[in-house]
Amino acid sequence: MDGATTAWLLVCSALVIFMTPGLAFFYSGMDRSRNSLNMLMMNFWSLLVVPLVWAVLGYSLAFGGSGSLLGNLDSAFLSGTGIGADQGESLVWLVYLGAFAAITPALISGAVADRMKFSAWAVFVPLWSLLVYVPVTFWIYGGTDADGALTGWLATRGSLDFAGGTAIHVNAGIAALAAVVVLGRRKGWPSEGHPPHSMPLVMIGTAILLFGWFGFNSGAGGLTDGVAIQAFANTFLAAAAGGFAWALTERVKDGHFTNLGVASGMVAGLVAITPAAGFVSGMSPIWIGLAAGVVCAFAVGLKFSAGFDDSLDVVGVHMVGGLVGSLLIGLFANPGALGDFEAGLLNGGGAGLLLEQFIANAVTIVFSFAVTFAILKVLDLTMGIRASEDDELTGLDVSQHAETAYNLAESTMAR
Amino acid sequence: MDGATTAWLLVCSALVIFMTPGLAFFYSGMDRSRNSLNMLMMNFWSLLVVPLVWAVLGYSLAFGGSGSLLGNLDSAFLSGTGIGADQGESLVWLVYLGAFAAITPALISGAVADRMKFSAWAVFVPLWSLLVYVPVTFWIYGGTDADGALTGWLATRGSLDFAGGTAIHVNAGIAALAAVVVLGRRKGWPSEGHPPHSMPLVMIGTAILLFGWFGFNSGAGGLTDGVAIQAFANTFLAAAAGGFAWALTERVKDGHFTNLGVASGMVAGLVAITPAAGFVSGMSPIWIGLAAGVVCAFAVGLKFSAGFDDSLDVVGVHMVGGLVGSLLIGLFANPGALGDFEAGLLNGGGAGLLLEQFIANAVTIVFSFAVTFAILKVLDLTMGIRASEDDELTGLDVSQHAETAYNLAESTMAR
Amino acid sequence: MDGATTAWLLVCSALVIFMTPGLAFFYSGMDRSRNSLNMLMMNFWSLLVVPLVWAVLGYSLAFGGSGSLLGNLDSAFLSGTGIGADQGESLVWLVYLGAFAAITPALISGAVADRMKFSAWAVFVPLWSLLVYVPVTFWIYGGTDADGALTGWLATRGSLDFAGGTAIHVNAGIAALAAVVVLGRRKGWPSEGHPPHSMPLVMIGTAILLFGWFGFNSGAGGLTDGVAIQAFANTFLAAAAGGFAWALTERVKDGHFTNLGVASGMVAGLVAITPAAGFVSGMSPIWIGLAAGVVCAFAVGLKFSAGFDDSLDVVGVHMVGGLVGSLLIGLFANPGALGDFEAGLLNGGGAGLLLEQFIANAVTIVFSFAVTFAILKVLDLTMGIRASEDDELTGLDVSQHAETAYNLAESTMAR
Amino acid sequence: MKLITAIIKPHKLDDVKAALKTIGVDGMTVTEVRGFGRQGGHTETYRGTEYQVDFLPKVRIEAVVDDLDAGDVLDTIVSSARTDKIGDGKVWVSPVDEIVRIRTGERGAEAV
Amino acid sequence: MKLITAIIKPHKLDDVKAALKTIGVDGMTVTEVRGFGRQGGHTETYRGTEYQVDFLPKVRIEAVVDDLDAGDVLDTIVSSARTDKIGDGKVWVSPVDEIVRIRTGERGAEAV
Amino acid sequence: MKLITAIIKPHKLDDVKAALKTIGVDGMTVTEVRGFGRQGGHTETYRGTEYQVDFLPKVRIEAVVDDLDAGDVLDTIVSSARTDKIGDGKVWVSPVDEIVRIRTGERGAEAV
Ligand SMILES: Nc1ncnc2c1ncn2[C@@H]1O[C@H](COP(=O)(O)OP(=O)(O)O)[C@@H](O)[C@H]1O
Ligand SMILES: Nc1ncnc2c1ncn2[C@@H]1O[C@H](COP(=O)(O)OP(=O)(O)O)[C@@H](O)[C@H]1O
Ligand SMILES: Nc1ncnc2c1ncn2[C@@H]1O[C@H](COP(=O)(O)OP(=O)(O)O)[C@@H](O)[C@H]1O
Repeated sequence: MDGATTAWLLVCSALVIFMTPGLAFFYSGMDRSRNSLNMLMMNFWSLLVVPLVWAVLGYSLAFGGSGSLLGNLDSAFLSGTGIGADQGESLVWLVYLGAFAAITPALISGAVADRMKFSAWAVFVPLWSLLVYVPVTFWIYGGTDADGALTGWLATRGSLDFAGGTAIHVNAGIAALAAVVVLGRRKGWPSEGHPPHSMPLVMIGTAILLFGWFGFNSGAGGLTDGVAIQAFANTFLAAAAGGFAWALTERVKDGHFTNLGVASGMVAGLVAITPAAGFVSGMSPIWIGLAAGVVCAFAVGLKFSAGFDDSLDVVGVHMVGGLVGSLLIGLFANPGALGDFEAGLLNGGGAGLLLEQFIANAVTIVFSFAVTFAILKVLDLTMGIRASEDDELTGLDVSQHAETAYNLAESTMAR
Repeated sequence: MDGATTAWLLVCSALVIFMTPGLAFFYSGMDRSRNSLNMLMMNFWSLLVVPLVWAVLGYSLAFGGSGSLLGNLDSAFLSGTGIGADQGESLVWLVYLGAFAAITPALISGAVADRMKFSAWAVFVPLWSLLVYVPVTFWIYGGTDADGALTGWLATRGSLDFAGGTAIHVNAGIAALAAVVVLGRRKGWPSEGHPPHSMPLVMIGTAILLFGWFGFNSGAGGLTDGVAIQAFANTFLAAAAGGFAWALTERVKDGHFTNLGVASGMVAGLVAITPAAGFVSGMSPIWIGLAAGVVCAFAVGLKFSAGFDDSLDVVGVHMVGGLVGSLLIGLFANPGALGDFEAGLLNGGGAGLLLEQFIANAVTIVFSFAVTFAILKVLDLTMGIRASEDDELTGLDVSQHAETAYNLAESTMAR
Repeated sequence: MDGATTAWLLVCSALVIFMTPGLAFFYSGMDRSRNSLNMLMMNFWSLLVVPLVWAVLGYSLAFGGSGSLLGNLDSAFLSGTGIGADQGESLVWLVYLGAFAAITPALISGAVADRMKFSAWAVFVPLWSLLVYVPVTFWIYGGTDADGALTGWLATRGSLDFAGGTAIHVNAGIAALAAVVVLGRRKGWPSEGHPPHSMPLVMIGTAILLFGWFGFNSGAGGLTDGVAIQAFANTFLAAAAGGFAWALTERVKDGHFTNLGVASGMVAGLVAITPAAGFVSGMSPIWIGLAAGVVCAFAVGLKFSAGFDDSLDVVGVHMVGGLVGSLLIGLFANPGALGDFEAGLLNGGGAGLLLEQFIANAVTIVFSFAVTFAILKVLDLTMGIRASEDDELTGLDVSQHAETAYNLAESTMAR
Repeated sequence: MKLITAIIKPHKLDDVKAALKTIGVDGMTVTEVRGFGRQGGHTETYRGTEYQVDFLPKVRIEAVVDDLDAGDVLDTIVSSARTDKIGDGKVWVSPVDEIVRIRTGERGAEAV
Repeated sequence: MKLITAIIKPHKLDDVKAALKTIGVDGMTVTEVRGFGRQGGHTETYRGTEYQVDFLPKVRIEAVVDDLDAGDVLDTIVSSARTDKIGDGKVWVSPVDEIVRIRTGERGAEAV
Repeated sequence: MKLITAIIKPHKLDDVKAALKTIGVDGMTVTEVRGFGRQGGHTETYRGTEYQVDFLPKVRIEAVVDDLDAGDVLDTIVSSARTDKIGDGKVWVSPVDEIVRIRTGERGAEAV
């Protein structure tokens, strides 16, 4: 690995690692004050526990060997990685991909806000990482045969996922739905309002997410070449288009341009471009971003009719946004300069790619929903996953963490 | 473009993109709570709408062709850029320069705080970008002839502007003044006080600005060479010197070292070094930073005698700071190792460079003031640019965006 | 210096520069509201004044020449650095190391929270930087002989310190203790409680620290090679392990997983891996992180029995964490692929390295304590270092800086 | 005129407001307060140091009403704020000599 | 002694304070409160969900004054807080049995 | 019943609370307020512009107590809140007609 690639992948790793705190602020700001630390903690927890699980087991299972369903344990406990083995070439990937692994379960936390026992979350994260994230990742990105081609079964079928639209966003989005189904609604939802407790915190989170996302999408190609540039540009334009489209949709629908709309739309655009970033070019990222912004702005309203208390709209933004982007690859994929893959419908390809995109997402949705549901049911029967009514009312910050977010009072009264 | 340059320009692009949210926090923290989201939104809006306008029209008009006054439409709608065209070489510049384009109108928002209709701002930003930013940029950085030399008329005359002291800071600063003239004062200004609602938010913004500014100044040379290093070091030292000088000035003048003074001084130092970053070396950045810190600390007081309600001192910091740095190039410019350009007075050059610096800034000031004034007058006559008195009193967050920044109350009363 | 190395060191410099504001937020959030700006300011001050002192004197004294105790003045006032001298090769190091120099005195600020006169701090920072930081740095990293080997006396003895465990964390940690001894306790400590005024601000600081620390540890090798990758990975894993261990320790000890525990543990893990980052591999960073998390979680309690009001636990986190990491090098050091140095006990080395680690830290502790104590005593006798009782009660924000952190009230009452 | 002051649990504010509207109380002023009482508080822990938090979030409602309505208002608050759990709060009634509506200068019953 | 309690618009606080100072009221205590009344509130929208915000920011002023001054103080507040727009607020007067200045233990008129 | 209202310095809240507990006051409600008085304020400076901050942070305590206890409570607050420095605050006593404990509906002395 040459110096430029090394530097680039390390910088991208740092950027992706920065995203999980960014997500924490994005979600925490949207939450009510009395649960805002619990929200932060659910995200930071993922950034602590997943890298350890990943180093010890996850990476090896998600990428090792040449099977089609799951990796092996050859690199477990970091064996055969590190500077001694190959001058760090596999280690930099372990880290970069570990940062992706860390943020994925964190995404789910937005759906279970305000009512999940923290101890249950603490156990859920490593379990979900190993039982859901690792296999799906293997199917899409894992295994290498003698010629260096991927051997995971979805990859070999021919679906495309540049930086984790399916493996990360759709996967976490549908898991969020499963969690909501098992966990039930918050007391007082939907009658009681849950306005964001700190919009500036939401915007700080958004800024960090946007910034980090460049490492997420642009590093995923693994080289410092034109693909990295194109992926970066696509990310920039899709974020802008997503934010613009959501804001405009809200202006028409509800009468105002809102900050939360801008933030949500940027994230929706970023989610949607994630699977497509290295496969499309020209004006395509703008169309993808606009589509995601509009579709997700409507999708977040569905939870009310469906009766699912997906508190911070993980399904509406991440699953829906991920699907929008992943399926639009079937239209916009533009091989040639970007690499050797199937073309999308609008670039002279057939419907084959669209079908494969559909299959990959459908498989992920079914698998992730089922296993997430099972994990949470088992946890519920064993340790219980829902905070007591009293704890929910008092707020999870005090009841789960014995902390309060803000103590602004001059006196010794806590605030 | 080699791997190192690609990686470097992408990282610098991400840094510059991060700056617009940084500016949003810097300004929003200084604003009163009830307008703080409007301030955030004005900045984020610029980060959404400018990249789209830039991709579609702006970049091509600001850089294309080989004219002296304006570019052409050859690259409009991203045509001829992207990986297919030149392995991303022009695309990375489109993105990097697009991030500069996005922050420039955002700078103006600080001047119009608390009283501008958001719908008017929403329209103003793309208009200003195309009608003011694009031409000025072309004059200074645009056009290339067959030998690769710049053809914009100010560039060919010989003025220097490394990363946008004139094109960005003076330009936005004088536009801010025009906006204040058209928009008028806030109700109750200056008798009523407007202390910052959240100094920590100001400092978060400052930190992000400082961090991102390294990409702004250090990437502007386009190479990973000694110039990039020198520009980086100059940025670091000028920021420190600016903050130090402003803080000390305030200590002497008003009796205290203040956080806002430090933040403002760092920004003033950064603004001043922007045009000079790749043209000076040795102790010069320290002198430039010190000068900017002292001069701007006094300049921000002038609005009271002049009667202009430049709410967050865009003129006093960006126009004045930009002028300080731009004119000091005429003294400190130090060609040789840094490149082939006119030397400053103190380095054995004549007064010619100083004169050109003066001309470039004067031209920018006259043009930008006039066109900004015209745009706003037209908007005022057509859609109206000033929020109603009631909306101003209620606060723009609620009246323009139907949101409040903080809901810290335990009850359902909004806060 | 090739393009990749240039880009890498510049990016790492920006990351390390970003850390001082990060530290400011980390500390300020933990402080009470009425002193939170003073805390921010103590840190930002360090970021202003140290780079200037560093450029003018510090760098030359800390690295120049080939002595064993102190450098020379050859590069004072930036002479012989800069693009003209060597294409920026020494300048990039001056900047990168200047960012380290800036954060070190800032670390001490956490110990003196709520009671130190700002004017005294303003003078203390440059003094401490020159009289303590510069010599210790020279002993460990300074001087180069004709063959390019280090000549500082601790370096030549054979102790290891990759990125500043001893030179920065132990050094600042023990200085913090000296400061507490001279300054005395806060009024009302320990009976009166001092809960963090804004945990979200603490977590924002933590996120920035974590992000920046990758530049701190991973750039310290100076190359974009396998060592950089290994150091990066070690940093990632130790941070996770530290946060995990501290959180778990608190869960067992006090009954809850806390956000502050996670934040503190991540920092403890980062501190501990700092000296070791480029010397260990495999699972070692995880063991180091776990050890630091547990040990520091207990260490922070000692101040109560010892009666030292180390307000934000600088000793318990930075000195103790630095010692843990520095001494564990004696066990885990793993030469070979990582370079040519003594092996640790567990990797077939003798106790020699452990002894040298012990000596280097002991020397640093004695020297830093003594000189810091002397500086503060002299300042106390001349200008006074403790804020008046009234100022302490009113809060340092208003009394030292004439500012308040939050003005959330709708009325003109300050908040 | 009487001033009715109520200290209630924050999440009951909407119910109380709605109930008061039903019986014709058109104005009130509320404050975020902290209450100390039998309900007890909770502890918080920061880096191993325990903090006893005795003061819990409550909402204070003030409404000036006609002498004749005072009893009704009192009863309405009591019934709508009640959760039957400790910490539900108090309501008290105190005399008011005069009240003026600032906008119009109206006094007494017309001002509330 | 009388306690004057006023609910006013936040941006009128400076005017009221100045007016009270002019007539010799040297002390008062103010609180950020939220008011519900005829003025109505506004709606906020987050991701398409509407929130009705009925409580508007107000400032509550309390001043204990001599019986004889009560009328004057009342009138001064009314005139200085008035904007003639809905939501200007209320002022009311209630009886106080006793007041003590903590620092000195002075009681009654000397304590205010 | 009497309502005791005290305005004190924020850092004295713990002492006052402890003192009141000692004499059997089991409930009170506190509010963060801002006080204007002889103590004067301070100035703040932002970018060279001075702001006069006249309102200083205070804490307001309310406790409804039995008529017979009122004197005691008053004295206890005065002695425990005193620092002998300007700005210590005030305590006043006003009449209360009736008080109800929401949870139980108890009235009068049993409700406090
Ligand atoms: N004597 C009192 N005076 C004023 N407020 C009181 C008094 N006693 C209780 N309160 C308020 O009522 C709240 C509830 O009281 P508490 O004793 O906890 O429960 P309950 O109302 O069920 O008896 C307290 O938090 C406090 O705000
Ligand atoms: N009966 C009342 N008791 C206490 N406060 C009241 C009462 N009625 C109104 N207020 C307060 O006065 C404010 C203004 O009242 P509102 O009815 O909106 O307008 P106006 O004062 O112009 O009649 C309210 O927001 C509320 O804080
Ligand atoms: N007449 C008053 N009515 C209500 N509150 C008052 C009055 N006078 C003073 N206060 C409150 O008491 C506080 C202290 O008063 P001040 O005059 O500063 O000092 P002191 O209590 O020592 O005389 C003020 O900040 C204010 O909150």
